[in-house]
Amino acid sequence: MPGPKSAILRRIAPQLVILAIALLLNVLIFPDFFHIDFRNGRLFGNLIDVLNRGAPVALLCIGMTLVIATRGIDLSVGTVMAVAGAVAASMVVEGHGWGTALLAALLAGGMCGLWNGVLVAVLRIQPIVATLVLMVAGRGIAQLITEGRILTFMNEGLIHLGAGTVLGMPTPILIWVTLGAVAITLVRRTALGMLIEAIGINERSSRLAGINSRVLLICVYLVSGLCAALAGVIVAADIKGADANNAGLWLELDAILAVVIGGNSLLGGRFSILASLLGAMIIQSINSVILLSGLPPEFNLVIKALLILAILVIQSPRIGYLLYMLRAAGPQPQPRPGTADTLPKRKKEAAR
Amino acid sequence: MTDPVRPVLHARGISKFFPGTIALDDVELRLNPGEVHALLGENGAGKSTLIKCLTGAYQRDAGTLLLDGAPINPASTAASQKLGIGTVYQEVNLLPNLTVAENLFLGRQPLRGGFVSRRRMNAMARETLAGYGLKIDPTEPLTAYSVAVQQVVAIARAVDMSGKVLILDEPTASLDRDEVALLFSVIRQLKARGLAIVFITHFLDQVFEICDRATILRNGRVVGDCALAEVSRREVITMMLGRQLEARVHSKKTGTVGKPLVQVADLGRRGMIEPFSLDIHEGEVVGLAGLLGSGRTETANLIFGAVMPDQGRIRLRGTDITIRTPRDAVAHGFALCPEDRKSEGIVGDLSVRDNIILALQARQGWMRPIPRAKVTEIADRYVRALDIRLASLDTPIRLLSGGNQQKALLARWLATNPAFLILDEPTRGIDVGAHAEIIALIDQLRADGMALLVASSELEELVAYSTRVVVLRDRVQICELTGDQITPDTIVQAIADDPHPHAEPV
Amino acid sequence: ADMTIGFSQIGSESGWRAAETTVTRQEAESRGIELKFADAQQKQENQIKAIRGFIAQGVDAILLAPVVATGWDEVLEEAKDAEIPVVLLDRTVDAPEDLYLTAVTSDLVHEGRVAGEWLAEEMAGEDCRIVELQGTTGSSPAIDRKKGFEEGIAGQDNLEIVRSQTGDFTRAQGKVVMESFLKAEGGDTICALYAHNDDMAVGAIQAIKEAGLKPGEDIKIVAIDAVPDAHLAIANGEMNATIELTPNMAGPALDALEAYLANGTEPAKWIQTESKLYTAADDNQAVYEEKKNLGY
Amino acid sequence: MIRSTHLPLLVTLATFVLAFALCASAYPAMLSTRVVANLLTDNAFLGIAAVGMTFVILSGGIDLSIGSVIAFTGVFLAVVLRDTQMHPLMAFALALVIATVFGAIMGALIHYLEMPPFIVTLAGMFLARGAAYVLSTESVPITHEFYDTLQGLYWRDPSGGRFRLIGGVMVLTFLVGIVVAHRTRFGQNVYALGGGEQTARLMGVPLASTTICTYAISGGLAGLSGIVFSLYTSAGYSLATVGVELDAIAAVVIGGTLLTGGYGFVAGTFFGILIMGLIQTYIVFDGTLSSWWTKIVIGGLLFAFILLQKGLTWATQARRRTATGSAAPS
Ligand SMILES: Nc1ncnc2c1ncn2[C@@H]1O[C@H](COP(=O)(O)OP(=O)(O)OP(=O)(O)O)[C@@H](O)[C@H]1O
Ligand SMILES: Nc1ncnc2c1ncn2[C@@H]1O[C@H](COP(=O)(O)OP(=O)(O)OP(=O)(O)O)[C@@H](O)[C@H]1O
Ligand SMILES: [Mg+2]
Ligand SMILES: [Mg+2]
Repeated sequence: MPGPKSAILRRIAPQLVILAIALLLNVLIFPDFFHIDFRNGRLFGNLIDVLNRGAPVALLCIGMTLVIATRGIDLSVGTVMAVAGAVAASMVVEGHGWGTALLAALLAGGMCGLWNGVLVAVLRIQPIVATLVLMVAGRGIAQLITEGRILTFMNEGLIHLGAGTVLGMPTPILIWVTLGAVAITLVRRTALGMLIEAIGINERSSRLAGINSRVLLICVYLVSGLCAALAGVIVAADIKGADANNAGLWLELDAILAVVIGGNSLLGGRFSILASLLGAMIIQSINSVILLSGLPPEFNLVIKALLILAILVIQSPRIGYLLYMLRAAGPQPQPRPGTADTLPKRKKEAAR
Repeated sequence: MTDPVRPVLHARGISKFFPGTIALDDVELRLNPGEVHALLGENGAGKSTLIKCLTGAYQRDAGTLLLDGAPINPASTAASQKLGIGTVYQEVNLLPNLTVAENLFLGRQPLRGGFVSRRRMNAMARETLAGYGLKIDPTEPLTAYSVAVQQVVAIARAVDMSGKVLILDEPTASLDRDEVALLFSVIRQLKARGLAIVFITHFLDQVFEICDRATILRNGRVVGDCALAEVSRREVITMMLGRQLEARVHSKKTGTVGKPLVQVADLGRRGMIEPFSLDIHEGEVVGLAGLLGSGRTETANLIFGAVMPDQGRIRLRGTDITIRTPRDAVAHGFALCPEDRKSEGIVGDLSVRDNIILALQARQGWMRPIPRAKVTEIADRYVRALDIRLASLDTPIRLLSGGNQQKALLARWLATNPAFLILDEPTRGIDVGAHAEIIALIDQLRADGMALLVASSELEELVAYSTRVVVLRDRVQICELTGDQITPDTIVQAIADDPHPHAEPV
Repeated sequence: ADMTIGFSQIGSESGWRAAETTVTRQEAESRGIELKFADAQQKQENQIKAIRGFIAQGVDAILLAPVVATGWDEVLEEAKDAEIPVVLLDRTVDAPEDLYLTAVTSDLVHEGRVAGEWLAEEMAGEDCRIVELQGTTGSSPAIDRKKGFEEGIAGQDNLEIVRSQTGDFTRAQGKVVMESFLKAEGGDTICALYAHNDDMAVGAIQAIKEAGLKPGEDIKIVAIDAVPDAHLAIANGEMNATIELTPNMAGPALDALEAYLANGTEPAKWIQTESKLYTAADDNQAVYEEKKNLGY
Repeated sequence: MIRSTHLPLLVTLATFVLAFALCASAYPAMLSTRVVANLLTDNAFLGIAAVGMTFVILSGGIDLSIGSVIAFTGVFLAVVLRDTQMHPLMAFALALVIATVFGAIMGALIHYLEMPPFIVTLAGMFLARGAAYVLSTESVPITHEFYDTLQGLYWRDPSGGRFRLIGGVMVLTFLVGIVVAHRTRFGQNVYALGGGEQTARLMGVPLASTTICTYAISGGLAGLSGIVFSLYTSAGYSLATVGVELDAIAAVVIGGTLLTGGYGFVAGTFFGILIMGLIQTYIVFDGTLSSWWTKIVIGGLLFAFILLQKGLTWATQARRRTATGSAAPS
């Protein structure tokens, strides 16, 4: 039986390859891409930028991966970012410390997540619609807090979360890497991961097997809200101001995209947070290509769309199956335990 | 084999590989016109896979397919339907969101001026179903009816579409006697019309009753092709299993009936099941008998908390307990192996290992993960004990054959070491070998002091393991049989007092 | 109130826009006018719906801040039919002039030109590599301010725009894009930044600081809008110039309207607001104090 | 007897009537033909696109690209009419073909490569909008006498409301959509696909052609919607109709269609559109909401409608025999 280590490696191999290609594209456009130096007390270089700028999406996709694993989707994360940023900013502007502000922001994000969770798990509203409500209304709430302006602040502690460094390393990088590691450990060292997968694949069966699917569902949306809140605080801290109008705008789509590029199915079930995080970095590398290319901005979307399409086509299960068949071509394919996952999947059925 | 008649459908050298499995290996199947051909084999032998290869649901990896002597290559089920091959696949494969009539006529709706004529479609559906003794409203959604009704609709659809060949994959698994009899009379009519029929089932009685010839599969290979008049039951079983099936004398009801474990008083839910009371003792198997739709499944679901009762109470070992969700029930040591394994049992994309451990892990809570080594050990133990056929423990459970899925579900609940085990149709779709094993297992569990409640449509089976049988009719408990009263005849008698076996649904 | 006016606002996508809304409200209130406000969430179709709604309610006049120049003929005609005068705020439309009463706007191209001319003068013939932060791709301020700036620096061979990318009018994107400019071009080779609005410039200032350079000295910064934070930055020496886009479009608009409704005085078809240039020479701290409560 | 399957439709209808009555009691001016005419005209393009979206959602998919396709079509028409001598009708045909083919390609990717619709159409959304930018970032006005002729086609009722051609096109689209969904084999196949892809396949539904046609229809209707939008605004603008896909999804869902596919009605979407239009009209009539309260109120009303619908459905279902276990299909 293959060890868990090699299984993980096999799982994330496609993402690693794609990330390598995306970085290579960057190098082709800008040969100095990998150059990192120490400037002004901080690590300075394009690679650091990719890690740093990818932080919000990376944070979002931790929660989003879990939500998607339960067959849900959370469209409200971008808005929750705005709300959390606004809350944190208004707290420090009113003179509270950065710790209190951070807590308040997390509380706000948690409440948003809870609201989504209750709508989905208790009222049984379809996730996409349930979270659409907050996606629309939440930005209004954020603007209500900031009264529509960019609420600037000077609190060093809060700013440090977004624009500061620890030992030269930008804080956002440390935050998302740490949180990612914690999340991965939490779901894989406990039974949470499996239980979440179970309710994502077949909620009814899981409920009958004694899983508390309702609480678990609420929890994933809660986590998603918390992650979004943290991302919101980072984004606000980065520009020293809460921009309720634009913070996190359309970022939910990037987060979902990252999860999908991470090879996770939107139909729920098996998931990998690590792969999603790689997906986030892939997206950020693509953004970096666009910025470094120096092409006029009218081409941004076309380039992004084409690159994403290429990635998805490469990753499509059907292509994977074809490759598998090519490798296994021959009159008597050897039984290969554990590779059944490469089969084309049509999971829709399983969950009804 | 020099058959004088040319076979309607002739499959030669069919092979099908799945990653990790050789599902079919050089299989030959000859279907003569006007014959009912049984396809037999253990769970996982490859029966369903074979018919999927014949009808274009899977693409075969090798072999030729001749229809009336001409080679065919159906690329999809639609193509095979056009060629006159009608099929009922294992598990009901109809669409829950469409009405009965829409399901019946999907893809071949009566048209008027290019548009679907619903009026005519509904009228035709009513007429078709009446031929099967079903007086139901075809404009209702399919899900308004029980699995049995759905199965009949699926059969009616396939029959309607089969110009030359009709393939039935375990159509009788969820039917009761009357419906089976009806189905057989339909099959005989079709046979007289010269149709070739493939019939898959695990009920050997039915095989010998209706079939002319049989092809027997084992591990994806043909091990026998014979006229049923010329072989004995015993020989067929031996071919299927590759060994003799020890005739087990059911060491009936040894061990002692202990204290009452679960006492149900006036439990009921309006519109679903009338209030009922039931005591189940340790070391006792209570059988639930009744016609389809008599409320057995509802009874089980109510006790397990899968459906919230609106009245009544449950006592466990003399103390009142509240069960609002299956989770509460599991916490109290209850277990329920549900009837509909596809939508209520398996978690398709999880591995067999995870599926087996699921209930135990859910009871332990997420904080206390069961170590991987222990999980593997438990799963291994039950795979061996129940003889579950699989490529590896990491195989997603949806890739297992139907019978093996059922066994894995049984393993899930046995792993929780329940005090009270509810089994709803535990042997549905299970092969003869495993059937005997499961009955032996139920006996064993009872002798070890577990309390069991088993709902089953197979009376012989109920008689074999029940210490007491509760008979339901129209969602009301009508009587209880004990000791020597428990024979298939008395049960049938108790049920048969019902004047309207096919009552219209409310 | 004896007069009801409908105001179809684009949305609240920026601080400037919020300020415009605030000022309009204040102006209406001080004149005793009842203002029906409709936020269009950046969508033209919503603005059209709002105008039709105003017509159905029978308001006395309509203020419209059009999100885009085209596509108003039909609905303006309906307003004209219903004899409701329409005044355009901060942007004009491509419609026959008789369909609206007047337009109170600044000249976007002119703003860009002022910025370009300021930079040309500031550099005084020295070589300068300029990076540009554009507004949202496709929006008229982005297009016009780019055009104006290019006109402003036309004929100056020493000035060259080396990189131009969109920063979506936001602080966050301004910072991100500036970061990539600094890396792609090398911080010390960039001599000036032109941003289509102040928010992007403020974001870029932070990126420049993080790269260890001095904004305003190492890299000259000119932007448009003159929001309070820009004044603050100029006061701190981190920014060099900004061109004001006044949020008080409603004042002149309501003046014209009141005159028209009172005795039919036809106002000029275009009331241009001033595009004032602020540099370090002005008392930016004072302007900041004055502006900071306007809802920016 | 009321069919259980028609319940969501009736609930939506009831919700609309109730909501209209409430609005009219607050603002009597809303009870005019003018408002009705506005509802039809102003929501024409959204309604047309939502018909396509209904088909896609019924089949169990989703199409996020429609907003971008509408914008692209508009810019395409404007640029073609500006730069060439082509007659608008010819340009319309060309635009429809492009949009339909675009949808079909997405459908083919979804089917043959087994990629999730959400992501394929998301990429489609980027691509279409990107293509619009590449054609022109500036808003391009359309000045063609044929456009003036089309825009001049309206019926003016005495109170001043104008029932315009595009409103008629929307109503016609809905009627055709209803017939296609319920009276053709293709429509039935779409429902079947939404009910369960694997089962539908075993029952002989041609998955490939159904999937591709569904997305082609959605693309084509988005193209038609783009034409209507260009008539509505006499221009093509690459930044137009951002986020219209979400409005369309909301309308479809409010109209009682399940996002998981298989259950719902095209007619329901019509009332969904009207309800959304009503919300906006109400907000304009109110006129006191600030920008942020507008958003909060829209979200709140959306929630209220969903809840109302859920409640009505539950209440009616409770009286019927419930099947087993968990509440509603989610
Ligand atoms: N899609 C698949 N991928 C991988 N393995 C499969 C797949 N479908 C079936 N198998 C395997 O092929 C073998 C034959 O399965 P099949 O369903 O044909 O058995 P069966 O004879 O119909 O059994 P039963 O009586 O239980 O229905 C089994 O071992 C099963 O695990
Ligand atoms: N032959 C039939 N004709 C019409 N309706 C039926 C028929 N059989 C069942 N039903 C309906 O299906 C409902 C559910 O039956 P269900 O299958 O749960 O009962 P059951 O006693 O568990 O039978 P089984 O387990 O054998 O399917 C019944 O309440 C009844 O309304
Ligand atoms: Mg089978
Ligand atoms: Mg049952």
